[in-house]
Amino acid sequence: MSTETMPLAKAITAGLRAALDADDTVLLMGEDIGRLGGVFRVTDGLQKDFGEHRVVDTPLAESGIVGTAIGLAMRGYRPVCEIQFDGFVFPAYDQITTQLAKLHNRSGGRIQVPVVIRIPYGGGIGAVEHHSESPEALFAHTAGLRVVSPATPQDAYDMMRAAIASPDPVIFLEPKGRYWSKGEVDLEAPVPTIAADAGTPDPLGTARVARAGTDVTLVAYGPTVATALSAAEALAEEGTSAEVVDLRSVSPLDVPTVADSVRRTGRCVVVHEAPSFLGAGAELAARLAEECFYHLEAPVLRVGGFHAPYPVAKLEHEYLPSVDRVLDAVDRAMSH
Amino acid sequence: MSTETMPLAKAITAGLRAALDADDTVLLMGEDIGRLGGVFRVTDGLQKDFGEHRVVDTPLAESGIVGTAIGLAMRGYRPVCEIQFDGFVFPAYDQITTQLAKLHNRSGGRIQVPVVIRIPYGGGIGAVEHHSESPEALFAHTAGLRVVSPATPQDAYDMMRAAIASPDPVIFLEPKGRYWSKGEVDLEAPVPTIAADAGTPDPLGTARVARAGTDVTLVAYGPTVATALSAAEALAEEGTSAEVVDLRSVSPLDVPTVADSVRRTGRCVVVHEAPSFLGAGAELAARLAEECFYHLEAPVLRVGGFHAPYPVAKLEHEYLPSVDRVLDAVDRAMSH
Amino acid sequence: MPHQANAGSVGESADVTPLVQLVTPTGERVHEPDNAGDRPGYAARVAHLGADDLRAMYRDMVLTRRFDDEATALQRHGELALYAQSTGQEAAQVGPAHALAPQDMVFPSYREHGILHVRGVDPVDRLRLYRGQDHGGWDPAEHNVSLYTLVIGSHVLHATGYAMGVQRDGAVGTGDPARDTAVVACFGDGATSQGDVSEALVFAAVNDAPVVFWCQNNQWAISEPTTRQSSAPLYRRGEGFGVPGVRVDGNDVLACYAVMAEALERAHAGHGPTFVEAYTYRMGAHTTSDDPTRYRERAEEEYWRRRDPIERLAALLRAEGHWDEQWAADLAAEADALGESLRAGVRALGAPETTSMFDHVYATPHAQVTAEREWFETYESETGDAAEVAR
Amino acid sequence: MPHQANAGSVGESADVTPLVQLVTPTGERVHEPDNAGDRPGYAARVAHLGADDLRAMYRDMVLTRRFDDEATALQRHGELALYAQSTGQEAAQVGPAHALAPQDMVFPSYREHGILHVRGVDPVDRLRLYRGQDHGGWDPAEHNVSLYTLVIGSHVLHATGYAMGVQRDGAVGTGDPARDTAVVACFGDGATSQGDVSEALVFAAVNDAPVVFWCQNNQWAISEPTTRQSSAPLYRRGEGFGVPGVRVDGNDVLACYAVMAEALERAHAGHGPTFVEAYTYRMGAHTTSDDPTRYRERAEEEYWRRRDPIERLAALLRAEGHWDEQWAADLAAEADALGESLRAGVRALGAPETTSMFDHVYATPHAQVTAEREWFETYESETGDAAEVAR
Ligand SMILES: Cc1ncc(C[n+]2csc(CCOP(=O)(O)OP(=O)(O)O)c2C)c(N)n1
Ligand SMILES: Cc1ncc(C[n+]2csc(CCOP(=O)(O)OP(=O)(O)O)c2C)c(N)n1
Ligand SMILES: [Mg+2]
Ligand SMILES: [Mg+2]
Repeated sequence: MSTETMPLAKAITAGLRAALDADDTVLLMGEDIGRLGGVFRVTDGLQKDFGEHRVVDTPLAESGIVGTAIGLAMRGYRPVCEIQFDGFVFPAYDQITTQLAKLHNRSGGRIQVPVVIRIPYGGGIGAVEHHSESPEALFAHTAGLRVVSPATPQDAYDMMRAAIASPDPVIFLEPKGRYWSKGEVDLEAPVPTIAADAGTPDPLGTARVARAGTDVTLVAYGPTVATALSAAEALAEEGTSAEVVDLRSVSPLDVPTVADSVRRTGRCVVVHEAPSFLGAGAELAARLAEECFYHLEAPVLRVGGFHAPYPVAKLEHEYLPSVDRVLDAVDRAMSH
Repeated sequence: MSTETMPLAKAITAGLRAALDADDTVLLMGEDIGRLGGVFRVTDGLQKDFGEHRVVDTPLAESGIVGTAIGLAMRGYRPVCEIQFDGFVFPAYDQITTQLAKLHNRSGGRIQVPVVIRIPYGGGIGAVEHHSESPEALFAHTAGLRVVSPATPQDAYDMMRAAIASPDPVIFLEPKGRYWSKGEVDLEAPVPTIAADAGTPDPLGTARVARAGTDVTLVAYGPTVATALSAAEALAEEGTSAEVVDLRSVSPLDVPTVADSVRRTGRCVVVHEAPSFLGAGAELAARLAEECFYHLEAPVLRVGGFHAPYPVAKLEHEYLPSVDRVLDAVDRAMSH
Repeated sequence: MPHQANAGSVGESADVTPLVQLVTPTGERVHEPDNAGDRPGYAARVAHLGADDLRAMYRDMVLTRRFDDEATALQRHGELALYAQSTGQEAAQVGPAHALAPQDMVFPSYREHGILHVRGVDPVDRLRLYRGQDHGGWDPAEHNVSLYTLVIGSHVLHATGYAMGVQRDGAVGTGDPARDTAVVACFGDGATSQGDVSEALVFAAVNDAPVVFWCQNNQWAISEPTTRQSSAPLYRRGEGFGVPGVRVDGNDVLACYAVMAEALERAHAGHGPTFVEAYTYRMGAHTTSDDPTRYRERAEEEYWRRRDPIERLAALLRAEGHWDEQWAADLAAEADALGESLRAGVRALGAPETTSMFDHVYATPHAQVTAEREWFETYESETGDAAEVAR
Repeated sequence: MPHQANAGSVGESADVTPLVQLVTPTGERVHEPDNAGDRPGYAARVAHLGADDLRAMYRDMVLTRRFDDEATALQRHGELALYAQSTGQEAAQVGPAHALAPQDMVFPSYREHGILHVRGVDPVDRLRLYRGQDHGGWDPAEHNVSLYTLVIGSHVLHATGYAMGVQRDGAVGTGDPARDTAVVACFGDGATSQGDVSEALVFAAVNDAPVVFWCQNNQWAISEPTTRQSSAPLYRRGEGFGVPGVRVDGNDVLACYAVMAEALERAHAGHGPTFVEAYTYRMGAHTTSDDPTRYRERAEEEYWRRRDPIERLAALLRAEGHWDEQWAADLAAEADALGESLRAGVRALGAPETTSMFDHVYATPHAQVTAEREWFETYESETGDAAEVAR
């Protein structure tokens, strides 16, 4: 096992490169992904190495990007589309919701549309409007899409390759605020496959216990996993043992893994940047109440964004779930 | 008080007519709403009476409809847009999500965009793909939009006039499967205004107890209110007293009214046609757990659509929440 | 209708409506001059079509019309939920379909029954969607025809992307007629307003994608006349994107064949996309749910009834001595047989399995679907056939 | 750059790139022949502009450039989160802005600092968004300038809808210069690919809406050259929708003034929309976050630096004897003063109230916002200034 230390963004680059290397039908499309290497440089160097026909600078039209990617997929290609920022995915929303998500079903399984939509998402980078949003719930509610977000460089590498290998479309949310946080990556790791059973090493469909604990379960994914881990650290100092579950996937949700943890801890706080109102935390709260009704010592609490447009950069740290807000929620859960 | 019996669709027509009469800045726009009167005839006769400049047949482009409506609103008009069917709103999703929902906030309150988006929604009419969907969660998650659905002709009439009078954009979901169910309408009723407090007669922001009961709370809105009422009827025969709450609004959710009911009944089943996964029922379940943790005898259960594309017409009654599925959920709640 | 060759040239003023026509409404041939360039003119492109070819086209148009009539009747009898007729547009569908190579891929909207017929898609399969039985109905790979697309305009981008895939496969410009592949996107006049269609023109043009934008201007988008969609003639829509355009008489099957043949030639050779406006008329209602008396004049319908594309081809066959009464009688019998087998086939389609709504939501296991399917199966087995439960 | 009058006429072949130009890069006047029609030619439209007018334009261009430089410096010093320069595009912004009537409404993108300057939007307010202080920054009604729009193309539909409102107000075609109102939608070459921009052309054309589509082709959309967006010259984009187009030398402030004046005249008179491609160059980076050395050649930048629009107007002023050293010195001092007040003003902007993120989410009470705001206020008061908490 040869591991390398690299930032999460570069692990994604490595995943893309590995997929381009392994399979000629893989191609990347998006705005400014060629010579520029993308505004976050995630595709840096790939056009030079794989050519303009496999790393394609597209016209400035997100519906066109996803719509033509669907057509390419119908012809046998595996397009990976980059949406430049979260807030710019909505022009493609119709193609994603009514076409990409449904074509496999519409065709009675005859058509597969293995399209990956990469979206640098989430806040904390001091950006202007539309550059910091977390739209996962808006995709996960629609059947036919997988919606995932990695929290570590290794998962970023593994999940990107798994997403590209997946016959189903994948909304791949890249926690841009964590692009530069580093971790070990085993570049020789096999491409994970999607499995029918929980408990298998399938990062597109199963959660991961990121830290074991006994008193409260913190559930997070993507950018908030680090927040939850920091909170767990702080809680440990106060003598509270928090288990941290990294969901990795919002659709499907690995409820068994979370429920298993909550049955042991009796308390749960879900942390995501997206607004709490109708967010993934709501679904998890509803499911956990169903699955662990008699184990819950307190209601599942949510720490998320507010029901307001993502605020100006000067206020984003008030809006985002902070370690302190997680601790506050844990306090409330513990004192129930 | 002069009431008339009319189907829900005609109550909407009456609401549109009243608003066009009362305010010259009101205008209707959409595909086929003029001479044809809309595919459901909801705008029947209105172009004849108010002219082509106030009842506008638009080009076939939903983003264009909503985008130009925003511009008209910025110029002082109050456009009411018709989207022909639920499944065709998605080309306008970007304009709704990034523009309509956010302009008031973006401008620091200087711009108002009083646009109403009428969407005949929901299933049960034996239609082909894209003609039976329930996209409310996809709008309610976004701050800046009000998302409502009337269940009775009187509410349809009142809520339509209130929506047009509202300075905020409103996604107005018309339960097309109930278009032809009749009820009394008081055409002289005053236009309701949006209020800060629960308990006021504000149908855009408050729920309505449609039937009083003591053993279990059934929560519904739009097309499923009738389903819930039928279920309550059947339960009464079995000796179970169900309270039915008609939410009317999905954003905001009138949690106090529902919580008040659940504190009395201890059990709750939420019924909507939209997929349960990340649907409005999830939010309600999460909130009720927070608000009524010690009153709940059973988890809040959900009866909704499945995590699958809306099926072919021949199967839609398997997919839709039926009275039987509601009864089944009540059974499970009661036996907890 | 004036004939004018070289219809798409940029030099024409917007007020003229040049129209490629090879057969007049009364069945006379139009012998246009050859194009100025080095490519053959439109008349030359149909010169090789003999009596059998013309009769084959006629047959396909008649069978398409019969399919329409039968499907409409099936809807009236409650066997279909809905149906969208192609009546009046048979020339604009059968003509281009005859020009296609087998490997060419077609992306229809929901009204291209003539194209689906010529491509060989099973008639019963073509009605599964309209019956509320299936969201699709056939295997796109079998006849190189994609599925109906109901969200207006979406599939025009798919066609363009597919064509970009064709380019990457090296299946254009090889000169091998069995290999060079074109893609056809079918859509209506109303669809031209959708952003997706314009974006498809952008992507097709900058990529020189081998796609033909086949726009049937049947003059109505449900109740809205084309003047509500565009103030310029539609064949010009592509020019400002870099996609040349041509307007063809959509009720003239030979002209449609010729114009499509030219567009395919360009595509196959790797010279890029073409936008064709086939100027025709929707003789029937938008769908079986529609009532056109609310929005259009009977006189207009009458005018076009006299320009029926099937009668025009019959007139040509007669004028050129290709009409044969025995053949005509055989064709009528064949149409009857089609009607009968269609009726029987549609009626024989049972209802799908209830659990099939969980099929193919994903190609791989998905916990939410698995859990809900399991719940449903238990629920169904416990409550009996849930389909019987009234709402 | 060859001058060619009547640039937008349909008769031109796509290969020629006709360009309205009234001043050559070296500062000589171009006296184009009058248009063939009954409307005045472009040169005639600037004939009334005297020395003071030209100097006013020059002043606005210089102050816009200075604003750019100062804002860029502020970003480098951490006072702004981001900034998008207009450097190189001053003529394409100041020229059209000078042609506007006060009641005309402008919908900018995020780079129209020259237009905002001429319209009188406060310089500090123009940087609130870039500071991360405000999503907007000024009152659109005050100077008839809408807010920046960051989602490419969206506002082009808003402008079109606004123009449809102007029509309904009866504020076109009255002949009253204080009443007739036009709307200007500003966007870039990249934006032309967005479906929304095409849909705006559809809506504007079928409604004869009084809107001018002012497309600044600065030849780059971040790292992508215009050839990735269109294979036809952009000024032709509107033709197939029924919107006439014209290409103007975007570095020639007089030509931009004249072309805008003509388009406004059409709009004011109720004759409908015009599409203008102002052919110019983005001399700087896309934004302060961008690094153009990764994707374009220094030689290209050099070429355009020699075509600086400010120097062109300076050359004209000199050639025509309007240059005055005292005036030039005063202007330099004014620019310095602008820079100073901008620096001070931006630095003086405090951070917004933390609870302001809940303001104006709705104009009416909304239970979810109310509840969350209350929670936040309690939380903040209990934990002290949450802003200090590190993430
Ligand atoms: C995005 C979308 N909006 C609205 C509709 C409803 N609708 C179905 S067909 C139609 C008219 C289409 O007209 P046209 O493109 O001319 O095709 P035609 O039906 O005439 O063949 C409309 C508005 C739809 N299917 N999709
Ligand atoms: C819908 C959308 N997609 C992507 C972006 C990211 N983006 C910001 S500016 C830009 C390029 C715009 O180019 P152009 O329209 O030519 O305007 P310019 O910046 O050159 O003035 C892109 C891709 C965006 N803002 N909105
Ligand atoms: Mg049509
Ligand atoms: Mg540009």
